[in-house]
Amino acid sequence: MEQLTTIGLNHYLTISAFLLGFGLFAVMTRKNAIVILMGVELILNAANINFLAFSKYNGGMEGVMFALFIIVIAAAEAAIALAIVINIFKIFKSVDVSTVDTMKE
Amino acid sequence: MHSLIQLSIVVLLLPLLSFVILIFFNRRLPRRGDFIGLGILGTAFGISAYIFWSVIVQAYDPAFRIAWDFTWIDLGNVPGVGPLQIKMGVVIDNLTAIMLAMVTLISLLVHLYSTGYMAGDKNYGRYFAFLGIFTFSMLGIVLSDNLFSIYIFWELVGLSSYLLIGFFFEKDSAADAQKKAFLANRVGDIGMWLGILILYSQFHTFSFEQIYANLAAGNFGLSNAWLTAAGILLFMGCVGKSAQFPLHVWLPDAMEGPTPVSALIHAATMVAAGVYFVARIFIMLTPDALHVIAFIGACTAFMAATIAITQNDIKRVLAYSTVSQLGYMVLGLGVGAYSAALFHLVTHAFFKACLFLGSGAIIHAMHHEQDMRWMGGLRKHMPWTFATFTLATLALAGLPLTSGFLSKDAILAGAIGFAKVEGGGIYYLIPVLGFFSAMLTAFYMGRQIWLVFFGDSRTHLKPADTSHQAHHAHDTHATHADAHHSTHAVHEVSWNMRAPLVILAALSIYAVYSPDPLDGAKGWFMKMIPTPATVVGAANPQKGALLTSNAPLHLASVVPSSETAAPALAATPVAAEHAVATAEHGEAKGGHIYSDPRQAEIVHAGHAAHFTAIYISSIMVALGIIMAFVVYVFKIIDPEKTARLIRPLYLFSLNKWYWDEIYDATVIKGSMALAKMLSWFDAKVVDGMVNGVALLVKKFAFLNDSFDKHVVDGMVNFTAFTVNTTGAVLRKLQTGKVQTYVVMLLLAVFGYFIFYFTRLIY
Amino acid sequence: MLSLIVFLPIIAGLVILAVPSSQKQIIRIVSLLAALAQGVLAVLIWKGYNPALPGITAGPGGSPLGSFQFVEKVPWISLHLGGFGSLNIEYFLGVDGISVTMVILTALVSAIGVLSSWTIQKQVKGYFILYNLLASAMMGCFVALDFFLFYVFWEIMLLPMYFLIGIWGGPNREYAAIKFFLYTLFGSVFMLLVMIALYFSVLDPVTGNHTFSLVAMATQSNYIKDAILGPDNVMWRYVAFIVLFIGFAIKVPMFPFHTWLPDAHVEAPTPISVILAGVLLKLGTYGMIRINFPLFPEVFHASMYVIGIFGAINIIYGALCALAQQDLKKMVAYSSISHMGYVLLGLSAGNSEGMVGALYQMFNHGTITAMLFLLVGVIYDRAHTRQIDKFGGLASYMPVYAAVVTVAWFASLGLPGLSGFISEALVFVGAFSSPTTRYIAMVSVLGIVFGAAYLLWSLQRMFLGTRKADAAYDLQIGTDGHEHIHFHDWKGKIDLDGRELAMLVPLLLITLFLGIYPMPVLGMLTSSINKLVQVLSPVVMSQM
Amino acid sequence: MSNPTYTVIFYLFAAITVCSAAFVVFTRNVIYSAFSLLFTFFGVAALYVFLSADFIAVTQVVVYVGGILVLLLFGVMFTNSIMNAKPKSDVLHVVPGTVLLIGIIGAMLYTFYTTHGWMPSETTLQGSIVERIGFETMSRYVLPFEMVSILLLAALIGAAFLARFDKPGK
Repeated sequence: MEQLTTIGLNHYLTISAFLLGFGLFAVMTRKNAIVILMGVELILNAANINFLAFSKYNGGMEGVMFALFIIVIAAAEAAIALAIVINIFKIFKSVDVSTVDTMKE
Repeated sequence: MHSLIQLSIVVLLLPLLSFVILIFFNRRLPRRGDFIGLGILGTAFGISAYIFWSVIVQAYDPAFRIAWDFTWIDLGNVPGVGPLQIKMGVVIDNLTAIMLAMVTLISLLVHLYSTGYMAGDKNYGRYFAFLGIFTFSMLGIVLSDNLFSIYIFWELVGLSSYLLIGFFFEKDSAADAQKKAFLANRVGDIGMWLGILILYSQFHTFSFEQIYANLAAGNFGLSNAWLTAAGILLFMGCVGKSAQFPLHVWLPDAMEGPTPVSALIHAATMVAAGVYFVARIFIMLTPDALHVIAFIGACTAFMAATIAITQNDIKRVLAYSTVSQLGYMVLGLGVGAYSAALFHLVTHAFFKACLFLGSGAIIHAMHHEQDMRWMGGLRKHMPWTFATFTLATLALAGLPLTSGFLSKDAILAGAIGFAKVEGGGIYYLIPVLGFFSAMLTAFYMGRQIWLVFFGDSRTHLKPADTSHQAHHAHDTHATHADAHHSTHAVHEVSWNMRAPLVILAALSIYAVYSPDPLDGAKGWFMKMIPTPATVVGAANPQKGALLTSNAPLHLASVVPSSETAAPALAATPVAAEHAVATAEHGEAKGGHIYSDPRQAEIVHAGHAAHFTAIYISSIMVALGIIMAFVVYVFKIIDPEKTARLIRPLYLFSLNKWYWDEIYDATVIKGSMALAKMLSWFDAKVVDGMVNGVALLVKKFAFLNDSFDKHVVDGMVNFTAFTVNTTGAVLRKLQTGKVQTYVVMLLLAVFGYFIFYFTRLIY
Repeated sequence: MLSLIVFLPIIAGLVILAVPSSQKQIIRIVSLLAALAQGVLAVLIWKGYNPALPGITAGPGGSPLGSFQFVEKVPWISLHLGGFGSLNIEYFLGVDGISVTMVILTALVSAIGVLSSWTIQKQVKGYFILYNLLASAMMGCFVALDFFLFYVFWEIMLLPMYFLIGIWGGPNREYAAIKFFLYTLFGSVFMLLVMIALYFSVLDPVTGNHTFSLVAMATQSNYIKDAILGPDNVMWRYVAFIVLFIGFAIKVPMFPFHTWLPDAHVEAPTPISVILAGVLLKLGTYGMIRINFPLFPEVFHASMYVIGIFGAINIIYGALCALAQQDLKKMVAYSSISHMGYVLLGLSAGNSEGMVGALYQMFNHGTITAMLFLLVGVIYDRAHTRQIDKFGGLASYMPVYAAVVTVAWFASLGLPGLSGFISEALVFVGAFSSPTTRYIAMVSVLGIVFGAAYLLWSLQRMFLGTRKADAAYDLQIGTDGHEHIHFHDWKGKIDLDGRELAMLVPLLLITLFLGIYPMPVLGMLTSSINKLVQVLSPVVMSQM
Repeated sequence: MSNPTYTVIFYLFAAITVCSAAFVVFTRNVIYSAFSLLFTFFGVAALYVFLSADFIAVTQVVVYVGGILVLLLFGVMFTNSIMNAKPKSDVLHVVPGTVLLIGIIGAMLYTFYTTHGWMPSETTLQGSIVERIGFETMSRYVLPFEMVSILLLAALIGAAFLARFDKPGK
């Protein structure tokens, strides 16, 4: 019970593990490119939680700074990814990634 | 630097300046710049005359010699030799001074003459440029103080001769002749070059002075045979340039060049360069080498004379007579009549130049007819030419009161003396051939004078079709085509062509050279150019000792023939020592002192034979002239019939002893065949070998290939098959969908998790 | 400085890479600028060169400084190979008298070559990139003092040459290119073996490591006594010398390894012929002087006789083959063989005169033969044939061309006043002064006559006389009433045009100037050659 | 830290985060997903506050909610017309996906709860860290900071370039 009531590192890690798992699941199973992107965002958030949690319980600033940069990069990534998605849509008339398999040839 | 040296360098460079100006700018100058060439040569002659005057006339010193040199190539501190430099330099001595004046004078006259003769030619300016470079090269030979620069100018003379012979290069015969001249000269030059190399390899210097000093000191490291070989090889340069047997063949063909060029180059100066060169190296020639030279000279004199009697082309007769006279000079040097040979060189230069220029005037007047058979009767039309031509002819034939008599007689006297000293026998062949040639000379020159100037004009007798005479030389001008043979009247040439004739003819009179019309040795020339002492005696102890044994006897009886009492050439310590020793002997007062006993003997014997020579040669010359009269004036003997009678001999002479044919069949055909063979060898055998190796490698490669195909490749194919099958299965996995790959990736990650934890647990 | 002069053309090549291939003029101008800059650098090197320093071997203390000049030495490749010890390759450049003349020659011929390449129309970009690569490699060969570096440049050179002949050549170009390539590769494979053997036999006196430095190799005391090429291993030293010599002899090219040369020349485009004859052939003899002789002086001394005989064969054989040729370019190619024979003969003399003559002959042959090939190119451009018999009487119609040809031809046959004479004369002086090669020199002088024969004969057939019936050109009466010459499809100037004169006149002036006053080149050579002769002399060797 | 209120609030936000994330993943409707993602981001932001990273939390809200989410919504609307009858998205690899989902989460949780080496140290971050972030950004992390700014610029241009409309006729 002590473990449940006293919020510690493992709690945050657990949440982040769930977010990561859901993110991966989205990336793996969804055909819609936008949902895949959302999954990626989830993964990134999971990583951020981890960074901040470790930072908190180690007393250093490194995790905080990393989290900050990750957010920035995530924003850039989202912009680029959406641009790509729009291009895919323009070319294939769909955001269904399973139709984007020209790499096979 | 001595002021005379400076002047001589100016004289040397002036014609070069003329060449440079004219070759580049002749088309932009008025009169194509001929006045530049003429003016420059005039200046050069003026300076040369001053040098001549101050060296010979004003203050004659038998040992006069000033030299100046500069480092041309510095090879640094050469291991085993020490500091080594190749120097270039200029030397002036008595002989140089005379030669300088002679060359520039004749060149000046030829320039003047050419302004008339070459007028209207399309390459008029270039002609004068070529004359300039020729004069430069010739002066270079004259002034050089070392073998290397002589060789350089020697080749340059060859080049200018090449350019001038081929001046009418559009004619195939001219192009052939120029090539032949250059190649024949080159053959001689490689001999000369080897001679130079022999000397250089021993002394590491090219300078005459140092070579002679070393030779006199006995520093020659090789055997005497090498020294003799060096002498003969150096003489080969002369054989080429002075057209001696067996390389004489180029000179008659060289008559393809413009006639004034023939006068300048192929009669007066360039061909004399060979003789001048032999004179320069005279003191290092061993007796054996001198014997070779004497025989070659005699052979040349005789052979050329026999050919000259049957030639019909006016210039060819003169060409062969030149070869013959050059033979005399070489003969003179060979027998040790040094002064006489050089004397003949000078006198011959003037009268032969006169003859060539005269023949040029005749050809010019006859509108480029060169065949004497179609001339005749020109005496009345061309009085100036006739007079000067005849005077020069008399000098050539060696009639008394002419310069030619003085010099030729001195040579023949020397030849008799030589034969006596050497002990007779085969050596008498040399004077005999000399006298016989003198007779032939008189005969063919008499023939020429008669055919050209006397009798009636035979222009109309010329066959209309002249194609069968294509091998005969004809000067061609741009105006040639519109000059029709017989319609134009023959006329005397203009003043600028006449003046040189007169000057040259005047220089053929005995009085210029000697007060005594019968003895050249009393003249200034032979007194001032005495025989120098040899330097090989010291290097040649056996022979020297042999001669020294009876030397005092002859030394004592050397005839005093000059007022000057000084050693001829005291350049070398040994020679000077000899000279002092002989001077102490006391009996040679007032005369030349010959440190070399052999030379002394020959000179002495030559003097003794002086009158013998005069008698014999006068008789021979008279015989020759009488024969010419008998045949051509009185027509007692019909030349045609005689020719038919001795047809083989006649043809032998007419075809120049078949030398051209012999060379063509052996040397030229041989070289070409060898070249063709080697070329074939190169393409088929050497290259064939290469290609054969390539083929072999190729064959081996094919063999390898079949092994490869069936064994190695079989294995490879099996592997490929396996891979192919596996691939066909596995490629199903490649869907092109990124998500599939993500799934697989994560499966792998998960698998690793499992693996890791299993490891951890167990 | 040296790095700059070596890599300048490569930089130009990179610049060209960025230029679109349609901009032909820009490509050409970039190449020309690089070549001119290289020339300027060569002049600077010439100005800054101190002729007193000898080179050849190391200076005081085993360092190249004080002996070589413009030295650049940095470690390049340093590999630890476990049991084999370590591999130390240096980027080591420097010049002495021998190389500095060649550097100048290379810069000169490269620039002339660029000008001559102006008429190349096919794939200009590729051509000039390869050309610049070639120029860099040639220059690198002459300044490399590390054997490995030398080998690298040597091999780099092959590749562009192969393509330049194989793509831009004549009708039979593939055959010629592959022949050239295989022949030279054959030689360099042996070179590689000897190089490695040398590496394991030599210690750098300064560092104590094995080294590829040619400077260290040139001092016999740096050899390990019992190593494969150490002084005790006489047989292997002979083998190494012979193998290395063959490698270089192929490049010279020496009889019987010469057959690639006429083919390559006939097929190669004019500028490549110029480079080939002007610079590449010199690499063979340069390699002998730089590597073969000073590394194995005692073997050289024992084989002087043989080298001399091969030199004589080259001289006479080449000249006679030239005499029989119908193709003008082939004739010039064989004349190259003949002239390179003089170099071999001079080297075989083993004395200063001969070696200075040989080096000077290398320089002069570079300039003169470049001129000859350019002149052949001029007439080939116009008439599209090189058959000597297809011409005749050209002197009347192309006077400037005829004059230049005459001077060039005479320079080639060794006329005094032109540079070829001095080098040939020095070669003969040297060869004759050495008792070993005296008789060989006596035979070789025949080459002078044969040389004159083929050159004058070709001159006569092409330029003198009148037009032949089956000539490669027609005669027309021009507007001024004179006869003019007309080539079938040649639109340009009949006589030499400005570009051709710009190529030929500098070479002519150099030939003339160096024929009258040779010291500017000889002065740079003498101290190095004297040092080399000292290194090679048996006296020094016996003190070893 | 056993403040019950604190604990309860933590669990509340943790639940919001995890549940909304699950909803994002499992709903078929893309628009629902997007809106659900909003809650996830808020939840995560709240968790950041718990982790004493208030500045990051604000950034999270501003960037993710204000930026990325809007962007995603635009993407959704742009590619799926609202009028479109089928705004749902299909799925694939459901079975391996589910297996892996459970597997990976399980493996991670297993790891977390069996590992003891990374238990918290004595010192923890306390109070506001805004000032420290500012200080760190301008000193130790100035180079990454600048690089990130350049990256952003590049991404901006790149995105604009990629997403631009081609002019008709080209």
